[in-house]
Amino acid sequence: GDGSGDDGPTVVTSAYPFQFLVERVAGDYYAVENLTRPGAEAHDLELSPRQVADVQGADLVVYVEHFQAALDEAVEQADREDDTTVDLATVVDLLEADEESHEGHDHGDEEEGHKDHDHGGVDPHFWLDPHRMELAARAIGESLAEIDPDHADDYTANAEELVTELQTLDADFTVGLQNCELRTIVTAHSAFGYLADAYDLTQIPIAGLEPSAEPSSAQLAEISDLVTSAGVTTVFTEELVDPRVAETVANATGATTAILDPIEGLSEATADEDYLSLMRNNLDAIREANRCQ
Amino acid sequence: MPVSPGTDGGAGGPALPEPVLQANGITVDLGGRSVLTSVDLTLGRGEVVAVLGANGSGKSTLVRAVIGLVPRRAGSVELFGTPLERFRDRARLGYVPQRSTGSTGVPATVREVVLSGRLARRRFLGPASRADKAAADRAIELVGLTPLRGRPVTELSGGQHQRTLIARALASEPELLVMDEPLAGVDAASGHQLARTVGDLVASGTAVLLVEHDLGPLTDVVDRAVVIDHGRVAYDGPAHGAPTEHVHHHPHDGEPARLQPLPGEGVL
Amino acid sequence: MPVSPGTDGGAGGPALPEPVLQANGITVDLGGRSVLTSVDLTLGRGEVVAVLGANGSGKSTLVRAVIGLVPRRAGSVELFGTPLERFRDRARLGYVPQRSTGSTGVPATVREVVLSGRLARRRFLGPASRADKAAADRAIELVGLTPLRGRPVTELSGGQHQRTLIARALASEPELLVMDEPLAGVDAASGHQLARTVGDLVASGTAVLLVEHDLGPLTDVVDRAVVIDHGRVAYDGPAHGAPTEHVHHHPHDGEPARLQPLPGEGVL
Amino acid sequence: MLELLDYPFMRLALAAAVITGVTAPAIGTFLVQRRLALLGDGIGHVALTGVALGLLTGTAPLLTAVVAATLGALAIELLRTYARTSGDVALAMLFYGGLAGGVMLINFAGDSAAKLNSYLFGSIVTVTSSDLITVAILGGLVLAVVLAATPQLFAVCQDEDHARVSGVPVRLYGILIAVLAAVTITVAMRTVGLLLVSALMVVPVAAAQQVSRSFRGTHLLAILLGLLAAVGGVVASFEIDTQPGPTIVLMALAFFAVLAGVRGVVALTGRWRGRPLESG
Amino acid sequence: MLELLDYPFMRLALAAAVITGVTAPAIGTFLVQRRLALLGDGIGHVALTGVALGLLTGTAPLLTAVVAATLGALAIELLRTYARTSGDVALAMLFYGGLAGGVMLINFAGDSAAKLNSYLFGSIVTVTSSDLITVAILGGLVLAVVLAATPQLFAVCQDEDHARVSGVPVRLYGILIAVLAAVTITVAMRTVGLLLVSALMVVPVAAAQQVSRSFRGTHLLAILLGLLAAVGGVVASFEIDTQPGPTIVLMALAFFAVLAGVRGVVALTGRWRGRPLESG
Ligand SMILES: Nc1ncnc2c1ncn2[C@@H]1O[C@H](COP(=O)(O)OP(=O)(O)OP(=O)(O)O)[C@@H](O)[C@H]1O
Ligand SMILES: Nc1ncnc2c1ncn2[C@@H]1O[C@H](COP(=O)(O)OP(=O)(O)OP(=O)(O)O)[C@@H](O)[C@H]1O
Ligand SMILES: [Mg+2]
Ligand SMILES: [Mg+2]
Ligand SMILES: [Zn+2]
Repeated sequence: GDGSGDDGPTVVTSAYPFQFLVERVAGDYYAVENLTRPGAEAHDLELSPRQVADVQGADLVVYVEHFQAALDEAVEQADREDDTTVDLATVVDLLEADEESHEGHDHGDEEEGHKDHDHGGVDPHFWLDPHRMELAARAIGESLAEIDPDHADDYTANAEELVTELQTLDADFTVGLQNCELRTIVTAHSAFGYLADAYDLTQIPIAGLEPSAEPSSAQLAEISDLVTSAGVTTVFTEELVDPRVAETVANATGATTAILDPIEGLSEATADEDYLSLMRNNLDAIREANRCQ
Repeated sequence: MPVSPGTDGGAGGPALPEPVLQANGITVDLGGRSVLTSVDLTLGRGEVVAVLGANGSGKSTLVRAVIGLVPRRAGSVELFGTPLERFRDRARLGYVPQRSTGSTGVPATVREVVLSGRLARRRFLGPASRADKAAADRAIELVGLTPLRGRPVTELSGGQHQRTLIARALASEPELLVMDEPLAGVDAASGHQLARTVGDLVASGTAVLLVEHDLGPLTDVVDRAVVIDHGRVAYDGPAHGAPTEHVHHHPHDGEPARLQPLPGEGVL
Repeated sequence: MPVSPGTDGGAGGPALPEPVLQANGITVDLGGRSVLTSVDLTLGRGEVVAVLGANGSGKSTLVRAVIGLVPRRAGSVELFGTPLERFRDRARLGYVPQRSTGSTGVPATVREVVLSGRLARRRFLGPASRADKAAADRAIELVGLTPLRGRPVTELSGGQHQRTLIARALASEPELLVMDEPLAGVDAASGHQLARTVGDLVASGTAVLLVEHDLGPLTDVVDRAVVIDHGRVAYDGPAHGAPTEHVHHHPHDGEPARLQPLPGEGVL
Repeated sequence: MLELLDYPFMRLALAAAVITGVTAPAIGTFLVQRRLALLGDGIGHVALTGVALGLLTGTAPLLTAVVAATLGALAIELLRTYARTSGDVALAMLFYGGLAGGVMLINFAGDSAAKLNSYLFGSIVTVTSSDLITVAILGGLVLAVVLAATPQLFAVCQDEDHARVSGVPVRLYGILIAVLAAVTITVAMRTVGLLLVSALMVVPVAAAQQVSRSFRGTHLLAILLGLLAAVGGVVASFEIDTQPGPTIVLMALAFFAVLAGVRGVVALTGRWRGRPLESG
Repeated sequence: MLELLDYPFMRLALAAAVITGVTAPAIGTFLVQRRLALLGDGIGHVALTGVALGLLTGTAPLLTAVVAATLGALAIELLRTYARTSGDVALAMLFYGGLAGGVMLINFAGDSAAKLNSYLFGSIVTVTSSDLITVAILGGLVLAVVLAATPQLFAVCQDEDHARVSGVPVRLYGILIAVLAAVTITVAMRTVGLLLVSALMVVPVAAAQQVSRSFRGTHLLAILLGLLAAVGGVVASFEIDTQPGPTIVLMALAFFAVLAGVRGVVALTGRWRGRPLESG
């Protein structure tokens, strides 16, 4: 971050998948500044002044509201024009956080309490659904065309090219996951709701949306029973999350573990990959785990 | 120069001047243990009463109870004619605790600690008035700590610290001065100085209630002695007659003291 | 019953028995302030030396320096012939601090605190031996706290607490007993008991170094007095000749004491 | 350096830094005096439970957080008074109780409470002007109380028995300190962040203690150091591109290190050595 | 209730609960005695910095966490000894320094450190058998040291001066306690969770204090209560479907409340009233 924003047109994104989209659609016309994803630790949800200045000075901001509190505040404070701020939540249709997967947790009556605050209850991991990514890519193309009409055609073309690739990915998933012995995936945290929704899978997340939340013992027992009864032989874990929760379930059920990447960011190990290749890795992992033809 | 009669101040008749302190039937439990049983204590204006007794007999508990630092199970206390519970005029009271209590996380100088003795006299808002500062400096002078008044209390010797606490009590210019072993750790010169100061205070009408094992330089200023034994008054009478050396229980038994109290009269 | 000569133990000649404590030229700074300047102190077997002096003269600092609780800027200390730095045989040392220091977050009973006085004598592993327990109980008995030995020290009166600390020092059966104002807050009976105990210890060869403002019941057992004034030795000689009442500085000045020290000889 | 004033958010941040830098040590000095240095963090933990409760019951979470924090502060006073617990243990119980309670409640509240942190943790560079007004009012209130009641607060923190004998309602003032601290922390953590406000309550005081010998001197120097660290930290975080909260805290810690070093050097080189001993 | 033994992870959890429940109060009693009840939490904050450092430098994060925690524990001893800071202030500085340092480093470490919490925080229900072995060895070590050196540790925590005169290397034992605590916490937070281990160091001790009058009694009762809370909490968390960490902590807090109540009732109804006063 160089702060001022005067030294060239920039787009600020809030997470790696959006950075990927903007880089592909904007080509060389815009530099993309991806804000370091703040960790989940309560105290450190904080941006540096330069990052706040970036948010203010950027030509375009692409993010999902109610996902990162610090960014929400920075955007609100920057008082940006509507057409230079893309809240992808308004572009794609976001799912409610999936509660059913934890049977035995019935929060029916408690839901009322949350209605006034739409913060909670929404699952942000929509990028794991290629089709929603198509919508996001087109929206970004349109916004870029609006703020930089001179290169509108380039943006449209780039977006369409990316959409084609995403469609191919979508098709590969559809075909690849058509004939599987199993339609259940057990994941480390409930990031894969969109993916499951799109390809008719059932996700059993061990933890909630926050990967650091401690599961209850009864919940672990319940998931172990579910895994056994569903005949699941692979429990998925994540690169950046401590695998011990997944390993506990695997140990309890005799299953093995494998990695499924929620693509919230690139790690050292995945530095050479991009969104598309990571999604294909995920596809391979699920095909193997669920014994798909 | 006692103003009220020594042995039974306040009990004699309604015409006597109102006692400074009148405590009746004080009974105190600490930690589920009965520490004081029906103790009466009266103090007139300008009177100096010494509370004597063996370790653990309940002297500190008694003085703490009469100034409201320890809850009573039974009994009543009146200060200057007002029940302790409703007594608001705290500037008339000065207290020197046994051993220091205030070790805190932020340094404070001798002068700051002594100035806190003016608390009850200060106007509520604003910095300390000139009168407050003068009174504090006078009190510091009286205990001979003037050269050390800017020193943090944590860097004092034991006796210097004790004298700081005495100065804090003097700074409030009290009409009832309660001191729990004020001489402990204080050198002879300062002890004599304290005796002179107490003499001056008494001359101006201040009453003094003090606890000591050995009155030392204070012997001459004390009018009356109250001996506490196992939480009861074992003697209440003229100081020169107090059985200081005899009311003590053999260290090894758990029984009540064998000396029979002789109220109102010395045994020596 | 002093064993070594009173005034110049250890300095007289090489044939004398090794002194229990030999300190030379002790100089101590505290908080950037010079507190002790070139103090010499010698103590022979079975000798009882009282350190006297005004508040703040440096008595506590001196005794703390000779047992290694305060770092010296200059000077040397030998305990039982071994330099303090290399002295490991800590069971031979007992220490009663001035005012209590140990207020902690977990309760501890009188017996537990006194038993901790046996620390230097205990075998490293395993529970306290029978000998340890017997010694602790004996020490508790000596200070008359036997009925209270199961009481948490936080529920003691001031004098009871002080006596617990004395018992802790006695429990180690020391050959050099260092006590900083042991009588402060202790009642007369316990004071006499302590004097008797010190007498017995001395008879068995223990040396005692004690700080007091008023020797009281201990007067008879003290062989020699050392008067400290403004961090220097102002007198070192027979106890009965010590200028206790005269070495003190006027409370208001910052100058050195005006009394000229008369080493080796009493002034009274 | 003046470049940073071009950004409105930096002007707001500097204003918030000034207020927090002055207010936090002003009340924090009394916490340090009472040996409750970690009260700030404890309150933060309890506020978490309050937010969870608010989410569960459909009450405004900030309100329940303030209520929970205040109750927590009261609980500490009660534990110190009635149970055999020292201040640090009472604080620890508050910590763990608050944390465990919060985690359990979040569990009941379900996933929707997962983002509960966002109710609690602000950042000084995203302060809005209405935030600033809240903080300024609160800061003014705290400063006014502290200024007006310093002698009483000092007495209560220095020696409770003596304060009681002097007619100071000791428990009331103890509660006043705790509640002031609780409200300050809960409001400030939402605008400028918990780490910042709770650290600024303690670290400048510890730094000031290194060289000051009086309570008054420590109090004033702590406020000055708090102010310097807050403003300096905001500026530095802009220059070196770091988060302002931790930058301010590290700057305050640097002050501590420097002053502790100064004191150590002075003591060692014996600048005072040989100075005539004051008599007493 | 025996149903829970069908799950291997519950059997492991119970074993880990027994070890943690005994070990944490065994060392924690000395922390409470030294008025460092919150050391556990402080160490946790510093360990965060250690993990961030490990990630930055490519070293094993657990190793750097243990090193950082140990250095932090040493820093507290040094601050207490050489700077004019009381234990709680020293702890607070460690807290905020650790936290601020960690946050800054994470900032530099970038994305890959975002989930750094997961390096730090375990849960008793995800203990593996190799974890259990680590915890058992560590617990055995801590218990052995505590058993062997209780008289020395007691003396050091009770009265440092007296311990020094008795020839106990006070600083060494102070450091021993701090380092034992640091290592226990760092290892245990990874296996059973920070909240659990740091709370079990304090809460059972506070509970035991309510009814015990001796150090030995407090120590033993605290260990017993820690064990009961840990095992009971694991069982209860299974029965009522809650997370085991907070359940155990709340159970320990419930013990505290009950024992404090018992004490209050006994004191009020005056069971001891009229008991003859022991002389002294
Ligand atoms: N921590 C400290 N820092 C600075 N100066 C100190 C410190 N402790 C004591 N002093 C000063 O050193 C001098 C000697 O103190 P010391 O405690 O040895 O006196 P003392 O002779 O034992 O007095 P007392 O009879 O009051 O116990 C005093 O002037 C005291 O103010
Ligand atoms: N907090 C407490 N809990 C229970 N018992 C206590 C407590 N404080 C004091 N006691 C007991 O109450 C009795 C009276 O104590 P007090 O302090 O009044 O004695 P004292 O006469 O002042 O003795 P000293 O001469 O030693 O100061 C003693 O037996 C003591 O052990
Ligand atoms: Mg007393
Ligand atoms: Mg002394
Ligand atoms: Zn996620």
